[in-house]
Amino acid sequence: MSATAQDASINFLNYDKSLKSWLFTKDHKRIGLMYLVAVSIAFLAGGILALLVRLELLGPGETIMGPDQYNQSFTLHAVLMVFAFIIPAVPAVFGNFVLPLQLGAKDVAFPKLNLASFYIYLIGVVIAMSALLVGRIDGGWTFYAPYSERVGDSILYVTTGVFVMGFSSILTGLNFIVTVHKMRAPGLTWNRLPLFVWSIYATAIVQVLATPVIGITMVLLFLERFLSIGIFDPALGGDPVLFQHFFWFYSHPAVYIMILPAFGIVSDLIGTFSRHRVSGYLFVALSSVAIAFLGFLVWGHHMFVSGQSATSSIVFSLLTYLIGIPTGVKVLNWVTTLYKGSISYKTPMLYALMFLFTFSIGGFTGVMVGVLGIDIHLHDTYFVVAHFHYVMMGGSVIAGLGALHYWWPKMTGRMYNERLGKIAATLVFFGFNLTFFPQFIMGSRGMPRRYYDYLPEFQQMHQLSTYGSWVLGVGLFMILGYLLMSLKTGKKAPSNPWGALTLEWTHTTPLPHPHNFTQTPVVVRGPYDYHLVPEMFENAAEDGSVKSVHDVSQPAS
Amino acid sequence: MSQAEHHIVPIKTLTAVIAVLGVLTIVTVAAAQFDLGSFNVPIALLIATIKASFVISIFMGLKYGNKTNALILAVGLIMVVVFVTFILLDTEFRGDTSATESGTIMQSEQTMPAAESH
Amino acid sequence: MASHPLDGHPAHLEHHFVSSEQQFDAAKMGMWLFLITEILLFSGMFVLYTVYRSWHPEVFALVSEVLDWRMGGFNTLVLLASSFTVALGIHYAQKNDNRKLIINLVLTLIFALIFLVVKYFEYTGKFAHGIYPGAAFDPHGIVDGLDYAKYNVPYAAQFFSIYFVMTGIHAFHVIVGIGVFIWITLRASRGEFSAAYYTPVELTGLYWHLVDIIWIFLFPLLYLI
Amino acid sequence: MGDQSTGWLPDPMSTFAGEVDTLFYFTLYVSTIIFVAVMAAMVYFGIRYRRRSETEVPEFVRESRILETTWVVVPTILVMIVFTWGFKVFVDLQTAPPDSYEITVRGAQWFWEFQYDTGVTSANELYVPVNRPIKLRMTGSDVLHSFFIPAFRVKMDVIPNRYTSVWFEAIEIGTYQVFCTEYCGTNHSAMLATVHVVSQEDFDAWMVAQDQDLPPAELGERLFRQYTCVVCHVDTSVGPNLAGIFGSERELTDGSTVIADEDYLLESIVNPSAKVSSGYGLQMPATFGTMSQKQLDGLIAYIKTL
Repeated sequence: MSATAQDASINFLNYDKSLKSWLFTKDHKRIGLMYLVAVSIAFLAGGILALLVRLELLGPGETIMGPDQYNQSFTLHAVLMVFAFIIPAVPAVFGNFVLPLQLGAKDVAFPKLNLASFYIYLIGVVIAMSALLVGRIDGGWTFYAPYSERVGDSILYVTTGVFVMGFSSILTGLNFIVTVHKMRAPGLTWNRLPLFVWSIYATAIVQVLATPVIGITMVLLFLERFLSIGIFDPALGGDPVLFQHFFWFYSHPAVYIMILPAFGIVSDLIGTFSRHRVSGYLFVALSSVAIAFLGFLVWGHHMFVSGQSATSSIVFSLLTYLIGIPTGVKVLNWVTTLYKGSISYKTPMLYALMFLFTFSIGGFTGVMVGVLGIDIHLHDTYFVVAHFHYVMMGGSVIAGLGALHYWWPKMTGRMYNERLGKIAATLVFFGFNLTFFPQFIMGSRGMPRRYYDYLPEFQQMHQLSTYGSWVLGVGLFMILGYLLMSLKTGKKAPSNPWGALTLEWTHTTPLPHPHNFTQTPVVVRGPYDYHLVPEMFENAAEDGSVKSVHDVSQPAS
Repeated sequence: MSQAEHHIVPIKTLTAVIAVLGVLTIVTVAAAQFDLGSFNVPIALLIATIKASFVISIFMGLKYGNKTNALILAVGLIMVVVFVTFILLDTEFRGDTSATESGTIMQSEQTMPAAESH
Repeated sequence: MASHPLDGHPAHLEHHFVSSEQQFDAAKMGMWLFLITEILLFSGMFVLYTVYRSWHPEVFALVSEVLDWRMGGFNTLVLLASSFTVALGIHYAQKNDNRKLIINLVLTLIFALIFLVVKYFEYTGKFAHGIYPGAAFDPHGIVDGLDYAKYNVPYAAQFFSIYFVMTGIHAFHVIVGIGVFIWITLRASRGEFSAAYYTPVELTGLYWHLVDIIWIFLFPLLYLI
Repeated sequence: MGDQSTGWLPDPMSTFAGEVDTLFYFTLYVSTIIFVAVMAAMVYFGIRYRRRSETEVPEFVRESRILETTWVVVPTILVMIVFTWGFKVFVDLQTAPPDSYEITVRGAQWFWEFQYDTGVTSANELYVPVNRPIKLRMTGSDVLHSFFIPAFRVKMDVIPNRYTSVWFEAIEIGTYQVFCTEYCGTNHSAMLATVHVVSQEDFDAWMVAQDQDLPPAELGERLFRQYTCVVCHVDTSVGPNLAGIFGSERELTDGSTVIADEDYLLESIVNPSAKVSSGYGLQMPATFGTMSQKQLDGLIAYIKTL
């Protein structure tokens, strides 16, 4: 190593342990970790609400709460999970932590903006949640006019909060796009980018292009509530369907903000744990960007029974299939990556394979609800609830858990207990499917969503679903437990525990301070070209960890 | 490379552009004094677009700068077109099947007070 | 290892960039991305305008005559002039002429303020005759021989809602622009900018031109047709 | 109820429900076959190519063009079939036959009101003749609702200030469930109605019976049930329990008291926000003001008997 007088024991976690050094840090790694804490709290709160909602639905009529509490609980669950958890989760946590590392950059392009967007996010969450002190918020996360305009002044706080969180999302996306364009290490050409980078890049495009529209929508809703401007409210001559167009112009692409990063994670995990080049690399990479754009053309498939014209329903339905094909082909590419690979079943890989199962179900049922004739029957039933939980939870959250287990050693410098990890993954898998699969069945039998009470014929399915939520809850709490425990008792992580080839694994764990790389790395091959570096694995340890590329041989510059 | 190598737009060009913009503003006001029927809107929009392109290419320097920024702008504008077009696909075609009726109840009551009697 | 202040990096260059050029390009690209978010934000209102206009063309044609094209036209010229002075300012910054940079920045500020003053008189003139956005819309009184009561037709309120929201959010952008220009002018007066580093002036200029472009479209759509 | 089923979908009870179901099952089964095949491949590869030694590095596998083309082309053909089919079903669902019998529907928080061509109205009980196309012309009076009959596979949002519609032709006599599927507030899940599909003769007889004069209290009892007053005022405590309310002294939210006489009851039905009982929020919508004087008299007469 060159002129570096860097002390190996000084790393980004311990160079300054004061609270102030964390709160004012411009280091993307520390910001990533702060996001991790924040979104985990949001996930915990949203998750507890979900358990309460499921508990209430154990039997028809009042079980633990009345209709108003129930309506507020599911609304709060949705607002927290969508805006405060899943949209910032993967891009802001793993995007922040991993993206500059995988690019071989010292930081994101605008570190100050990065810190600012973290605080803007926090402020947004606080504003949105202060609605609870003012009055009720119900009606779901979609805020459909005119109901949302009649609920009360609390809508002021929720819309402002969502507007502010949207601003944070825009700044993060903007930062990442510029980072990918301008901060790549020498030799890291576009076709050598890890697929996680490609997917975060595609996500960032959606964040920048879609989020401003939810901003103006929230402003208009706000003005409508306080100045009665009569744009959306039919009582004043407005058109409520127009609100739905505005809302879904953002919120459908937002679904891709949630799922695209998951595609990147799964690509990286499957590549790493099968030591194989991801099949159809170029297709998987470019289709992420294509999906990001196509995602803007299909929002009307949420509105087949909204009273929009049949012409637009037909166009939106047709375009919906355009986006289904590349998504399906990605799944096939991941499965063929396994072919003739060397597959290791570490916890992150279990989540990747679980993702293929649950996300495929979410995808296929997505095709079903995209079919015009069928969607008329399925719209706003539990079938749709089950579908988007299979995509959001079965897709994004499961992939996010995979990412958390995968990068945990790099983030904290500690290994978690592998056995507990596998047990928890199994619980999550069975709990998840038990919770949501019965919802497909009751939905297709006609059980509407957002129902506090239900007919006795649906009780059996609701009970199964509630039991499933308990198993899922146990699995998730177990993960929280052993990850926190690993911080104290976990064994020290080697620098490359999984034998991965991307740049974040080329250095010590935890990463050094002040710079990510003691030397600017020079990239000479693709992110999954295992067959080009067999020497790296000659002395692999029993647990699969290898000396990092960096330690073995310094790439020629 | 230092920033001194950035393209410096000559004052002559800047002055010419502001003169053109001023003239076009007068033209658009003048055109609006005549009723051109269905051409009113397209002409106003055409002149506004020409004005905007001058500002973007010269004042904002997109003509001289990096192509990526032009691409970013183009993508943004395409999204605006998508937004407008797809919403018009709904709002202009309501009533295309019997499941939706075009127009509001308020409107039909104003224009045809007798319409409710059927 | 790239330890920064030692190897001749200029003061304005942040540690994680390799060169001034990389930093300038990154900042400019970031600004363009921000500008398209602004365009999409305004596009929501243009969509509303398009939809409501296509539903009620005769109402829009009738009530738009309430807006005074002389005031709107004057403001258009004022904003165009301010765009011109910003472009001149950058020209002089690139030529290391700090004094002329400051003069042009101050001129821009003055134009921006004139724009707001005109806007203020427009708004108060409308409010005086009950022309408010939305439910409070109640036109009355006689101006220049026109009886405003005749504008009290259905969906006229929607036109003025759209008018006030569009011009209001635009005016908000002008106010933000004035704030930023004051800050930039102060920095310029401390001699912080030169041909080697004028990124903040460039970025503010880009923002200001966009505010101008939005108005270039608002003016004919609201006042003229 | 006729809409019981042990399969995925309720039994099809309208002319086009069978068509929707065929499409649903086609999509479901094709999806299942592909899903199972992909998962089987995943499991097989997962076992066959599990890592045997930490030092092994697999060889590079060249991608197969034929395979890649196949899995783009085949799904594209499949989804185009499904799209075209769904499009056809959709147009059928959207286009009511011109000779349909038209009924006007009003959705309000939280009941459905049906008005027939004879001027007869009913709430939460829709009577329709079997084997005859019915077109429901729908509008709302407050917020969005959505009218959903699972057994007929029809659903459409109900929007204030606009008309939307659904049509269906029931093929079997029976009673079927109606749900509101667009969130509309506290009692969204209680905004249910029943479709009674009866023979043409029974339908005509029912229509005649509606015009007969009932004693006020009996009419009131029926309305009390139909307009779901019972949900808030008897079953749950969303509103004050009305048993014995007549003649009692009520404390209001502003601290004053009032005797619950006929005028007070009438005012509270027509304009619920005027005098709200203390301890209750203003949950009751002002949608009952459209009732006729006869109906209101009936309701008050019934409340007096509680």
